[in-house]
Amino acid sequence: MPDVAEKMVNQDAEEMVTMTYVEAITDAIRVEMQRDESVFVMGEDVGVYGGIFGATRGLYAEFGAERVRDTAISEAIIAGAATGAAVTGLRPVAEIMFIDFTTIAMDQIVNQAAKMRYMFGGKAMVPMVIRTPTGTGRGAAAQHSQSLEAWHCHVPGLKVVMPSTPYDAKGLLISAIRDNNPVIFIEHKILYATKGEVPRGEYTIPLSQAEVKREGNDVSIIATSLMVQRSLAAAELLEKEGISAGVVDPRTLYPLDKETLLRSVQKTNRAIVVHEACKTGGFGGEVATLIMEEAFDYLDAPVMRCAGLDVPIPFSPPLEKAVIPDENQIVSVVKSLF
Amino acid sequence: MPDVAEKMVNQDAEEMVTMTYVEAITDAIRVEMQRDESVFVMGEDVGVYGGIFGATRGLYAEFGAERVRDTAISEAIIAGAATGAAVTGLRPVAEIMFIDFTTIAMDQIVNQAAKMRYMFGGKAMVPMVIRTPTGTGRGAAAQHSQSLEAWHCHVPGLKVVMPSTPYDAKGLLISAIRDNNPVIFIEHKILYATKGEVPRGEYTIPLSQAEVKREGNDVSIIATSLMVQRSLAAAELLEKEGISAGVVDPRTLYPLDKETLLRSVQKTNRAIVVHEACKTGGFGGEVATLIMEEAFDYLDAPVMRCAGLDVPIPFSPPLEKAVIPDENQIVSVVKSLF
Amino acid sequence: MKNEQLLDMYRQMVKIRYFEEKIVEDYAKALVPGLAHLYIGQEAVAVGVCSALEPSDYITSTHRGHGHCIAKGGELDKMMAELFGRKTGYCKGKGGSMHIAELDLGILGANGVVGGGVPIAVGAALSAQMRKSGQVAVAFLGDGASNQGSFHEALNMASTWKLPVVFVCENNLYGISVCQKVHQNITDISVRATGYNIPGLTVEGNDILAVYHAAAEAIARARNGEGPTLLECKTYRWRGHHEGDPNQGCTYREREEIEQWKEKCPLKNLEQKMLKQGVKEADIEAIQEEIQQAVLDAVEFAINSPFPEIEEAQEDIYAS
Amino acid sequence: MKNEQLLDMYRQMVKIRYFEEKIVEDYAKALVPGLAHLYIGQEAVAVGVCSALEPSDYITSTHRGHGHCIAKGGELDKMMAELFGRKTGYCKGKGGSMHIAELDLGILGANGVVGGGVPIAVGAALSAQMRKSGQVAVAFLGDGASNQGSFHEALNMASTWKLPVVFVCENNLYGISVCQKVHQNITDISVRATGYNIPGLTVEGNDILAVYHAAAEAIARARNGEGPTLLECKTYRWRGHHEGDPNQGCTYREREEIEQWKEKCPLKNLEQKMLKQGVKEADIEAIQEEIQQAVLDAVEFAINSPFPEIEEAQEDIYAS
Ligand SMILES: Cc1ncc(C[n+]2csc(CCOP(=O)(O)OP(=O)(O)O)c2C)c(N)n1
Ligand SMILES: Cc1ncc(C[n+]2csc(CCOP(=O)(O)OP(=O)(O)O)c2C)c(N)n1
Ligand SMILES: [Mg+2]
Ligand SMILES: [Mg+2]
Repeated sequence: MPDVAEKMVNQDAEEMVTMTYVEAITDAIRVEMQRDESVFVMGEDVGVYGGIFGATRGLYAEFGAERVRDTAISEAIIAGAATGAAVTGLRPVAEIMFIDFTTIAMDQIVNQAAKMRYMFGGKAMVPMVIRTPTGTGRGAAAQHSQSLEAWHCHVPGLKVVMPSTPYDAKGLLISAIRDNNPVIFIEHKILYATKGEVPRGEYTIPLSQAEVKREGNDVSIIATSLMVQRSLAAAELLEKEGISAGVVDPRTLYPLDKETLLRSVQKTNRAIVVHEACKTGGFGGEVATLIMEEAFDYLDAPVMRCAGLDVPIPFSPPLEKAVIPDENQIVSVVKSLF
Repeated sequence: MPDVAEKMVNQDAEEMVTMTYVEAITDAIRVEMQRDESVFVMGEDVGVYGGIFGATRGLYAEFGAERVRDTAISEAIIAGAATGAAVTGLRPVAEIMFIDFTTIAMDQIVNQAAKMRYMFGGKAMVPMVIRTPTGTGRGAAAQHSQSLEAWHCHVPGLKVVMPSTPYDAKGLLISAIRDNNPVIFIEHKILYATKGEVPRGEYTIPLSQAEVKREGNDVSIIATSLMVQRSLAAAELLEKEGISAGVVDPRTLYPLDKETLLRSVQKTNRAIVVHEACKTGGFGGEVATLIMEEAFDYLDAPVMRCAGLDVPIPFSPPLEKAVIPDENQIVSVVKSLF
Repeated sequence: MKNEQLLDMYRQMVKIRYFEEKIVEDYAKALVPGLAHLYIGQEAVAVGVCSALEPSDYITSTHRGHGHCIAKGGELDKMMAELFGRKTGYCKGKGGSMHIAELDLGILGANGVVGGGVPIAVGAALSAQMRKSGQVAVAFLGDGASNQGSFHEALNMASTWKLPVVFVCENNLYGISVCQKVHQNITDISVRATGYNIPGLTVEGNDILAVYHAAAEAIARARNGEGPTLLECKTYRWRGHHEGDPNQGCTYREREEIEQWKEKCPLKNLEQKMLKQGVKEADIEAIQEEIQQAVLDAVEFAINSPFPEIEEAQEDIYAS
Repeated sequence: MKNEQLLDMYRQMVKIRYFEEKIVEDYAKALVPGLAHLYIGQEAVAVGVCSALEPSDYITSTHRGHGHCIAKGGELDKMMAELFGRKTGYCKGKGGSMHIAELDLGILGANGVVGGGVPIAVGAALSAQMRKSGQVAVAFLGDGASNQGSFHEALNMASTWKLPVVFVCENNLYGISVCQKVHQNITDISVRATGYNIPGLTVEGNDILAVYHAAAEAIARARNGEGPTLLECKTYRWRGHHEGDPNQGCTYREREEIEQWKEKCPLKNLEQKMLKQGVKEADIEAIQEEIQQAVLDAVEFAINSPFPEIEEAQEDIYAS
């Protein structure tokens, strides 16, 4: 846990409470809706139902149907209306129920929201957040389990955030809501139930700031989302074998905090990148290349990737489990560097 | 030009004719429509108009409205209907007028067409081609000039082809049409008018086979689409400065022919990747990382990227020109390796 | 309609009902991984429509697809095995509940994307038209799906090209928790046909004969080259949106409403009609017993089937 | 309507007409890079609608957006400079013809994506409703755009939430080369309103008063909280789809058809009405001369403006 006091903007926030990752998300939205009446929520089943994963639970009761808006199943207009609302003074926090369905909204996200400011010569502000769950682990098969963050990280004008802990989720989401740009906020289904200490009230974690989740001297494991947790577990295993592994979580994938990543690699001289998305075309290639481009002379071994297999996500549980990295795979990729 | 005779499947094909890249594309479609009546064309303005860039010119007159189908402006159903037609026995060649508008069709391309075979346990075949123009150079601004191939290269089940010459365009498109999988066939607007020698009649170039466009000893330039031509020009300039640069064109970006790329790098010990798409999250990171992972010990310098700036494409011609690589930029990235 | 035919339709409905009731149990026992969206209460739609189709005709289905697949000829064993994630399932365990498909039966897939199957049905209809095969395609979709852009584009293309496709909208009044009046400002979804100049009609979706006759007419029109129809069937799902939705969805709807719809049970409705027409009660009971056993056998089959081998995860991505 | 008001509307139409005619010339001289989709022939729609709007109201426009932007108050100098790719243009040269925007005038952007602006107008209307600002949003779109999924989703949301938005569909009978009956099986696009239970009406789009009155009514309804309207205006584009489309699009349409529509010139139409109502010919001519000069001045301004500096390519991506 980083130095909390440093980031406080509010006295309330000094008190820590235990909450789940999904509760932390709800809490972030609540805090911002209380603070700023231009913030509102829209999406499928975000109202009475509280969101399919419970991320907006209680908000409808507290803020009413006007500010917690159930939409039709129409992902393109969710993103498009959010864009229109954002550019005219509101701060929508839209939910797309699974990241797989951002495919339906890509025109509005990529061609409209992300580019509006630039195309208009710097005149527009598009302060909106699209929250969306990612990843495998629920037996939801090929159309409900993808990890598509690499696409969003290839779109100038967007910001892409992927928190790995309840603490980060809340602090980053508050920052995302306050940010004046479109932010894709990617939550992991399996992390929703994980618990952690989270400050009560407001606090922010700056976007585009990576965090060293664990110090290490021999190798840097750069990991995102659920893979941060698995990498920490792998680091424990490696420790037993005498390898001191650091774990770095970019938290914001785009624009990326290169410095923190490079600093770690310059210390350890070895790195791997771990993500759940298919290896080919994933975020790992970007990070590995950046490290090569900017720290080649520090490298004692190639930067390797430990990532999802290049397959659609299979339904059957043993297959689903097999196609994404676990602790042991991370350990073995790390060992291959030595 | 590779050994043509080797690839001939038809006597006709031995005769070479000069044609433009766009004519080569039309010719490939024509050849396949004549050969196989399950092949048909659909898209916006592909009929009487012959396609906004002329790629289907003459086909309507030859094959009629039944097999050269003008659609409404509805990219999602273009891709979706192509998918449904493909899985039930036809071979659609669909046009999406600009790659920017594949954003509207991503659900059908990514969640349906690409995954159908896998989700159905290997039962379906989805033989379809989506042809789509890419890139800058026409002053068409941020929503008509993107290079989005990296997205498609992150989707198992798709194949992604990007030809750089008329010869390749025709041979690869015939292969794409005969392939039993969904293929995204990405054509460059600026290449359309370029000319080259192309065999008359049928011939195929296998998918997933890279080609060395120029041999070189000191550095491998791995480039795609329009950037192949610019890299060849850069190689000429480098030659004058005593650097022997090879140019390798993957042609099919996904699944990628790693071997040819690696063979080149193992010979030259230095490589750069050149593409027009934004650098961050682009295809270059994938290739650079692959080389590092599999040929680290051969590398005398980091694999560097020379790519589009991380910006939406600006309208004003001087800016548009400035945001993507030209010969001189390629030369200077190459020189930075020495 | 002849007794025989009624009993056939009844058998299909019972198959769906019992299959789904078994899933309720097995899901609770954690035998069925992932999501299971059950079709209980809507059986008359799938069976009414599919009874009017030829075996070679196509359907595209939805996330709530078990009923459609069974009605189009899906075998309980392979369905159950698929739901259990086993190698013997329709998709070798790779698809699961939301992706059951069998091209030989014309089942072009259940679909995890709301509205995702509709364009595919249009493409299949285009293919049938171009191949002059005489086949018809049916796209099943929900009230929620009728708000997707894909629905609009599909109807427009089908109408413009006079494609042999029938859009069957099962209006069960909710898309997950969102009731119809919150997601659209119309009552009869069939009015949307007007925007494409095609016939649109609404029928009582729990009355299998009403569904059958309307579907048969629309299918005949499609087969005759007269183009598409939008057929809305008013119905209701008895269970929650998916197993795991607390209290059968009573966080967002009244228990009373559910009870009222249970009164309109599509199976009971047909039973009564059959009895009136002189079908023997014993014949009805025989079917029930037969299917009860078939479902147990299916579970047996599924449970005794192996999971796929890990290596299979990397197969079936590309056709050669 | 008073003479003054008619002359004001006329002035706006002339502005558009002369501006566009100048682009024809300048495009041919390669002074205008990229794509230019001209609005000649459709002026009565933009001006009729925008004359019924308040300055603080919003519009979203299309690829064929010059007319809408001028009608909503866009200045010729900055428009021309933008088309020429100059730093002094509305978007500093970064947007060009298809992305002209000026938030202070309520212009939320021309749009390069067919159907792309419609959801944005709905979002702006939602924002107006939530902020209780009393603003109305107008989404301009073409007949071709009415087949996009985004159109359907936009109408559905606007209707369900009773948003203050008017969808103005300019039916000019073609989407590029594809004529209406090839892209949709309806004649009056306004029938699509039925699917959302909102008012839909069709007016003669070359008669500015017809457009104005219909728009004013729809806008008033929107402002009163009575929800959206779909207003179809039948019109025609005189030029090719874009400058560069050979022979003004005579590869896919008859020259005769174009000539017939030129007879229905929206400017002539208003001139005749004004003369009948006693407006002096001299007043009309004065406007023509005034605008002729203004357009020349705009070209002068544009041509004398610098291109942006290369470094600017990397600015304006993110707001801080
Ligand atoms: C594109 C998309 N958006 C959201 C979802 C999540 N989802 C699954 S089913 C469902 C409701 C569908 O409602 P309806 O079409 O009425 O079908 P029903 O469940 O009532 O049978 C939703 C929102 C999805 N699967 N796909
Ligand atoms: C999503 C998308 N598809 C295709 C295009 C290419 N395109 C530009 S304008 C146009 C025709 C639009 O027709 P319509 O909406 O009737 O407007 P009009 O040009 O007649 O004013 C097309 C197909 C585009 N810009 N965006
Ligand atoms: Mg429903
Ligand atoms: Mg038009």
